[in-house]
Amino acid sequence: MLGEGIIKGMAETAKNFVGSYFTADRLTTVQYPEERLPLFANTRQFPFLVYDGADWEKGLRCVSCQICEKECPPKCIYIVKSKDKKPDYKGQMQFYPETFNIDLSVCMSCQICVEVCPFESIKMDTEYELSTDNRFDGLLVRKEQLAKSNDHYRKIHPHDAAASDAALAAEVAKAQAKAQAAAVKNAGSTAAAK
Amino acid sequence: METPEQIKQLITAAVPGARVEVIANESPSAQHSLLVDAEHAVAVAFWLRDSAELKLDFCSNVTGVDWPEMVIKTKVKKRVAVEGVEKEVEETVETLRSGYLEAVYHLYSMTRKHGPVILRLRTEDRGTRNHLPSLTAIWRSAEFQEREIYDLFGIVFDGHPDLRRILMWDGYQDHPMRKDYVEPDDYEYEPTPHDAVLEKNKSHQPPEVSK
Amino acid sequence: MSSLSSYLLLSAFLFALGLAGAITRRNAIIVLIGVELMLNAANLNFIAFWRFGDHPEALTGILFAIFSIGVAAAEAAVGLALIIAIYRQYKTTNLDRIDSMKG
Amino acid sequence: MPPSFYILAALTIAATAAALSLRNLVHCALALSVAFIGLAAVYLQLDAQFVGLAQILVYVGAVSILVVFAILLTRNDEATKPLVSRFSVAGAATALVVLGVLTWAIDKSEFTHRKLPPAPAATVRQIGDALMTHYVLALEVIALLLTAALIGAVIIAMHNEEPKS
Amino acid sequence: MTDAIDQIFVNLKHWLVGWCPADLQPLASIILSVAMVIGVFAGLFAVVTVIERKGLGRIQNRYGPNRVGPFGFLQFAADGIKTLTKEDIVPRAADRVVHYLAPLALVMPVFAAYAVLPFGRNMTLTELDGGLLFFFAMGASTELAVFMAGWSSRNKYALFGAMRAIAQMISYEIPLILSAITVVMLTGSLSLVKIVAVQGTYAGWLPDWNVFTPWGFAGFVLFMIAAAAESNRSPFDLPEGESEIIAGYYIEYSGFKFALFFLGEYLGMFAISGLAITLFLGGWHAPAVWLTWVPSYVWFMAKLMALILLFIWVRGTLPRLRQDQLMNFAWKFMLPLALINLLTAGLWHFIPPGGVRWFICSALVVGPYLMLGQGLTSPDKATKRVYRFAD
Amino acid sequence: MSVITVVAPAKNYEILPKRSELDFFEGQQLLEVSMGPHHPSTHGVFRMDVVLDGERVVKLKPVFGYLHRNHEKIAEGTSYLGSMPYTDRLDYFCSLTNNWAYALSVEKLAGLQVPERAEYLRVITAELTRLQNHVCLIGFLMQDMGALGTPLMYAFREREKILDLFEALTGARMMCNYMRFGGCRVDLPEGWLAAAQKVVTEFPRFLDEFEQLLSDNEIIIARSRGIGVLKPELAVNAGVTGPILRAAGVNYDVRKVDRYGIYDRFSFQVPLGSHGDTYDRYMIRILEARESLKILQQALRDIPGGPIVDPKAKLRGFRPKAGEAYGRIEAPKGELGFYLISDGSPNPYRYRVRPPSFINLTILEDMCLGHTIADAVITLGSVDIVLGEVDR
Amino acid sequence: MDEGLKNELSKQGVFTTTLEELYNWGRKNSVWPLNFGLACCAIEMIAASMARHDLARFGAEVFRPSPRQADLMIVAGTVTKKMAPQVIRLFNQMPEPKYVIAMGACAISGGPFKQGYNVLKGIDRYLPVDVHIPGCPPRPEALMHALMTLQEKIGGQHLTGASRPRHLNAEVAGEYPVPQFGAHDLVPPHNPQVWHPPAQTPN
Amino acid sequence: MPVEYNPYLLVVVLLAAAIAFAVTPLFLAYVWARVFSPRKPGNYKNATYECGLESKGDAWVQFRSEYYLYAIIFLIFDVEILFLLPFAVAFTGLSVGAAIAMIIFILLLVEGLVWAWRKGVLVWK
Ligand code: SF4
Ligand code: SF4
Ligand code: SF4
Repeated sequence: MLGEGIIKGMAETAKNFVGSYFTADRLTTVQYPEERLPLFANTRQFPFLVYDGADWEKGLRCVSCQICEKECPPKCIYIVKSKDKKPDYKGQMQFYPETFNIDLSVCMSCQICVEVCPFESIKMDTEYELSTDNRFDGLLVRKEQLAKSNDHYRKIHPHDAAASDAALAAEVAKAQAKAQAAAVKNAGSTAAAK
Repeated sequence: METPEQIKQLITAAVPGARVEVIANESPSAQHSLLVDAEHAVAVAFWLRDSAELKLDFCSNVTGVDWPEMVIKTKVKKRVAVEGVEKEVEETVETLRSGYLEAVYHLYSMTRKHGPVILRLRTEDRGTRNHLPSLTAIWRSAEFQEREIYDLFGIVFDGHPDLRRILMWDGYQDHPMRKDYVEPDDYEYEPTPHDAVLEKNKSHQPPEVSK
Repeated sequence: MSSLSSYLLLSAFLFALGLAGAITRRNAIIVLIGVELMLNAANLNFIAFWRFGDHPEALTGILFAIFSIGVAAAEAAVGLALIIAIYRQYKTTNLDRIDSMKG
Repeated sequence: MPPSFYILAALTIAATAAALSLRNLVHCALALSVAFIGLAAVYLQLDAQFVGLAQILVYVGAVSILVVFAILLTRNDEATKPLVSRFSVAGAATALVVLGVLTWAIDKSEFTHRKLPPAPAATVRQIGDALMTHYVLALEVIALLLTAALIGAVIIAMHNEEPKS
Repeated sequence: MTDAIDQIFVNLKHWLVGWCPADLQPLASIILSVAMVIGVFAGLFAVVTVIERKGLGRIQNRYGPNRVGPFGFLQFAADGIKTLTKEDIVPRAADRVVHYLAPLALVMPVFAAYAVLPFGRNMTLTELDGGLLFFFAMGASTELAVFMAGWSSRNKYALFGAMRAIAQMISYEIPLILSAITVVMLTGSLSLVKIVAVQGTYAGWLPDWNVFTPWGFAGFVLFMIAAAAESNRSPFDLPEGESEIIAGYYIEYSGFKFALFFLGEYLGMFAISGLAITLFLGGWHAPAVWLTWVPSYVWFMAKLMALILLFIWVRGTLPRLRQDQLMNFAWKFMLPLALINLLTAGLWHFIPPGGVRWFICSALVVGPYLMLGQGLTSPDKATKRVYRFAD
Repeated sequence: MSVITVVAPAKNYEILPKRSELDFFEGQQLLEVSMGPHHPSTHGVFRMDVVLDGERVVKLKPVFGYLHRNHEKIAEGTSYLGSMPYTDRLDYFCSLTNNWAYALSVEKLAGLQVPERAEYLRVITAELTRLQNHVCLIGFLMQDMGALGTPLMYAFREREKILDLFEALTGARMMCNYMRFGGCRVDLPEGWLAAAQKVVTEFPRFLDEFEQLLSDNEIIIARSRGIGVLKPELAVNAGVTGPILRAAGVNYDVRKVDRYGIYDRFSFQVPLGSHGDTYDRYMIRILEARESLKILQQALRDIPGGPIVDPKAKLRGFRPKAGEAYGRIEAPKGELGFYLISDGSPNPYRYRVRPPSFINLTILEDMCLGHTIADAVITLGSVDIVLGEVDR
Repeated sequence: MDEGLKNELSKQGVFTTTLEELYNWGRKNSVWPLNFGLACCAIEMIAASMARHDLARFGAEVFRPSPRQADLMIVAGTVTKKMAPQVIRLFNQMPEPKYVIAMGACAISGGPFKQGYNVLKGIDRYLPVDVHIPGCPPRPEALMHALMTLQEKIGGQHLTGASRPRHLNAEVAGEYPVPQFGAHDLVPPHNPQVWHPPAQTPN
Repeated sequence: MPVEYNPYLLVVVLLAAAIAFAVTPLFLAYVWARVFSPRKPGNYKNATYECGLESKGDAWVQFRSEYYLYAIIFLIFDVEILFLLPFAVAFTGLSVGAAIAMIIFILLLVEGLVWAWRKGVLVWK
């Protein structure tokens, strides 16, 4: 009969209208900014640089190897390697980035920089409220804005952070073991020499 | 499904005079292709589509490839007599490969559910002798794809019903997918310049600033 | 000047205007508009005479006006249809041109 | 004579003149509908409510639309040419003569100088009664006429020849 | 007491008018009532725009505007201020004068139509003997306004929209009026006040509304469908069919002129809903005897709101028809049904009351409905399709 | 200049583009309108130059290029890995299937193996993608028919649930960048399978409601049946793929034909239409969504443990041997293929996308001629195009 | 007379302030976007107007298909050179006051595709952008955040005085030149009146 | 004591109010534009909108004559309604004969409609 399908459809919308007052399933709006969706552990937005400890300049993990700069598909990372070196988390002397800029107006949030970085030093942030009317300065983020503490990383990506901490700890342990072995060997050799 | 060699035999039997060459593909995919001469391409294509053996009724992908003039260095092992002793010496031979443009057709059969058979057509050069016959009359699916090749690579398909630029605007003059295409200079603001970009950006910078 | 005569004068004006338009304009549609207006002028007469007449309760004028509206509508339908048919033939609605094309 | 009459009369005549003299045919059609509305208002003023409203319904709501359609369906080539045809002088003269005669007649006639009688009752019900009793034959004739007009107009306006292939 | 509340506005007006000098009293009375009506309905327009957006939101599982003012109800004020201060653009190619006049020409007849609607007991602006005819005459005049808007913009989409709008409005006008005529036949008057008065009695717990008869129900449904088409509401919103012709006839209108079109459309919808209430839903009468203490205007407004919600609901559900289907529906379905409904109403008058009358008249309504419905849909469209599955 | 004369064909189908016979309408004034690039229902910046006779379309020429973002050129200047996030942006509704097609082609080119678990992950994500693409397409189609966004809202309500799954897994809602050559990027987070299972179990209810709202609606039936009919012969010849092809009754689904990945392990069917009109295209999508749900149920049940990447695969310094490969998958919109030529360098020498929705548009004019402009709009809608893929 | 009236008004500080507040309140709570999407970001724009995020709460769900009735152009997606003239023409056809939000990396700077030969490196080369949203694509919440940023910006504008926005200033031209298609590129490649990149790349 | 007034005066006042209702905001908008927000017409701004392209061809083209057929039928039926209305009002007091006369009247017109239907006139192209 003509009109049956229409009535069926009307019943469906009526169901949703009424349902919106009773079930959360039919009123799915999350009222940003007062309410926010919880972010997932994997959520990514833009990269940031991890530092350990309290002083971001000292603790920055990045050793300025420039792999990320090269692998970033849209080439939005800009690094100037330092002339001097500073000790990294293992105590090894490494270069550090004199300049580390990311052009957020180009970054495509692809996470490739994170994947290729061998030093666990660049990670993805979840901050998304970045709109600005300042086109040139507001979107070119520099080292000081990029640097965020490991605690922050642990907070936003607990799972990944734990893994990365473990990897670093293993590295440190390995380095220590090596140093110890070297020390022992050194000691041994000096002893032998003696 | 027939091997490329078999297909070649079939084609030469069915279309007299057609010159077909099997181009081997070294990669693990082992998708070898058939190079067909331009004059007989339409006849070959017709046969491929309608022959009972192959029934390649579905032309999936049509694309262009630009092969600019290039010096190919091949290492050849040669026996040379050096100071009387015959030795095997590796020698680099430089051959000049003349440039050409290529149109590649990936053919499948929906009826027989096999494929792909890859057809290649080559132009004589990259200049004005850049004509190829259009296969749109055989596979409608080539219509827009050939237009795209015309637009981006500059191959002229004779017999195409509506050969206009498709992606770029009408007054555009370049063929940007060619390897020697030079893009317009709009590198005024490059906060993260590298490599080529850096070079291009430099012309917009005050002289003292450089990385 | 009394009431009825002013209505009649209005009607006469409309009639004359319609007539002038119908005769002088070249465009067939305007000619039709002119004719339509002349009919309306006549209608106004019906109403005015009914209103001022001796037997308004007979409603003759009103009914005449109603019928007249019906007739005028029919006339408009046919007339405009003719114009469209002619336009399709001669690609113009200019009566002069149509005239010259015929002959 | 209420002043509203003069306003309406002026409006109607102005709109009529515009409808017949403007260059743009769509403007003509719009002016025509204003003229119809003016006339309808005059009817209303004459206590012929039904006719007045019917005038709006039929003329403004339908005839004007028809005219507009006709204008949109044809193309006007008058815009660049003189508006009036070769009969212009003769036509204007005729119209003037007619106007003169009518005015004279109206002025001379005894009948036209009567005063406005009290408003007669012309309810729709009365009209309906009259229509269905005294005028029933006329009604049927009108039906015939309308049907004939419908069919005739459709036949004329129909695109009978199929486009040749 | 209930009477006093019911007549509060009437008495208030009389009291106020009483203060005026005697010769100005008619004018004062008119101005007061007109101001009242315009104020109320303009306010209703403002509220309904918000309600519509919120209602659609709820249908679509979201809130709709809820941040501007309490519950978002000041949204219309913000929109109003915004449109008022927006730049007014008239395209170069447009016919300036007609472009300017079109929104006015739309708003005028729409407002005028309110002159004859009875909003409550003794609450009619004016009781015309040909009230219904007056309403339809005003409705017919809006067609030209729409045409003016579309044509004067000199935009292809606008002209398309205008053409569609006219075709649609003329096609649905006939069924609209015909379905109203059934009521007139059995009431014997074109005066809307009388039509309401006739529906004021109660038969048991059902009121004597026209909608509770076979012909009245059919007439009501036809009338509502035609009303939706006349006011360009979904699923008949082709003249502004966004997905095809962008915004239709008002595509080139900006600022407040655009708002006027919006206003005209909504007020037209209210007016025609008001007419539907008057003709079929017993006007301002209460739906049951024991509810008569509620003031009459409240009932009118409640019914009006219900119909508006119905319009919103339909809008939230249905896609739109195509132009040829729309025309077919009008001429090949609505018009025959409306004509048959006239016959039904005639029979209803001549057959003595009772079950037989109900049966015959219902059959006369349902039978043609089914038949014409069949005719409207080709066999291919009436059957459910089955699909093959390949492994 | 050498002009090659075309050898006259022995036999031809009626496949040449329909010449719009404009002289046919001599004397009638035709209206030329361009629909788009800014038009509410061209799904982005597509443009159709339409010639109308009244409301009827007598000529319709698609105009492309308004979103030509030079994907192929950029990819030829980037490493193989670097192009992966770009593929997300091809058909931006279905980034995961794009990923898969590209990964598949590179795997062919470099001879990489995909571990079983990764194959399952690919199937699950791809079928979820298909699900959300199909329901959203229907929503957009209804929008084109003039339904004030309600079906679209419902479709997006469900899409959000699937996007949540994607985000939980890959970190992004739309641009997942999930697959890698020889596997996938990350393993499932905790609780993901249960969440996916929940979505998959609840989805049929939504599909039922959706059908309740749409399938029998007289207006939709009137609008879509018999509109935009596509004949199977023409469809095959014009290279049309995906649901449109199957709506025309041709049984061709790359999942069944190539049995790429592990599709031979699942039992599912390919729904086929018999009219090839817009309604069939709508129904086929609903039915395909239901089939996808079947696959998902099986995949979620059977997913094994194990590694997710081929240990041979390298992230950096990836240089396949010289050669070429063409790989294709059944994307929601049709056959999505990638054609890669490697010259042994880190960047592909030639990188070509076979975009299904671009090639499906070949027959747009044929489907629209003789119908009204409103039909053209929904016919376009039923083709399911995404401009990112059409123009690349 | 105009100037006189203006002076008068600015003298009556109270009046202007309330008027200004009202004006800004109206404008910022009724931002009707143009129904206009370019690429992937447009999908997130649509998602923002859908049930989960519901742009309608801000009164901004009235996506007008015609530029004549729109206030806000959300440039959501990649602006190609082939499309740029159309975008600018559309913007020109919108009545003042009008705003531009550049949504996503592409609209701001060409984003990931900025190396492409057919991609415009940012719509701000031709149009005055009010708010930029980085992201590829920005989340729907980010669009809402941008809308709120825009509302704040509108709320801070003055009706009179030198700092008044461009649409209140008779001296500022009302439209932006539309670039032409050239043989290799758009002509001109950017609008120097609108686009002022820093003189040197800031490092 | 209800005040009697001329119904048409009311309609006139209503129309005037409608105009005022429409024109006042337009005037206010005009004043606003004069005082604060100057109108800035321009070449592009005031061009005809056509999907962002430059409009080509005049929009005032001629339409298909099929539309006209609908208008004709509409006009005829409008006139029919004109006769139906008085009949309907008088209906309750009329004889069966009058009703039959009206049925004949309608049938005649319906015949015209059916003819047009069969002729395929009622097909929108
Ligand atoms: S972030 Fe990582 S990859 Fe980039 S330079 Fe620093 S250490 Fe190297
Ligand atoms: S996320 Fe991608 S685009 Fe952004 S900086 Fe990292 S590599 Fe570059
Ligand atoms: S910014 Fe990213 S998501 Fe947005 S249009 Fe550009 S590529 Fe697409």
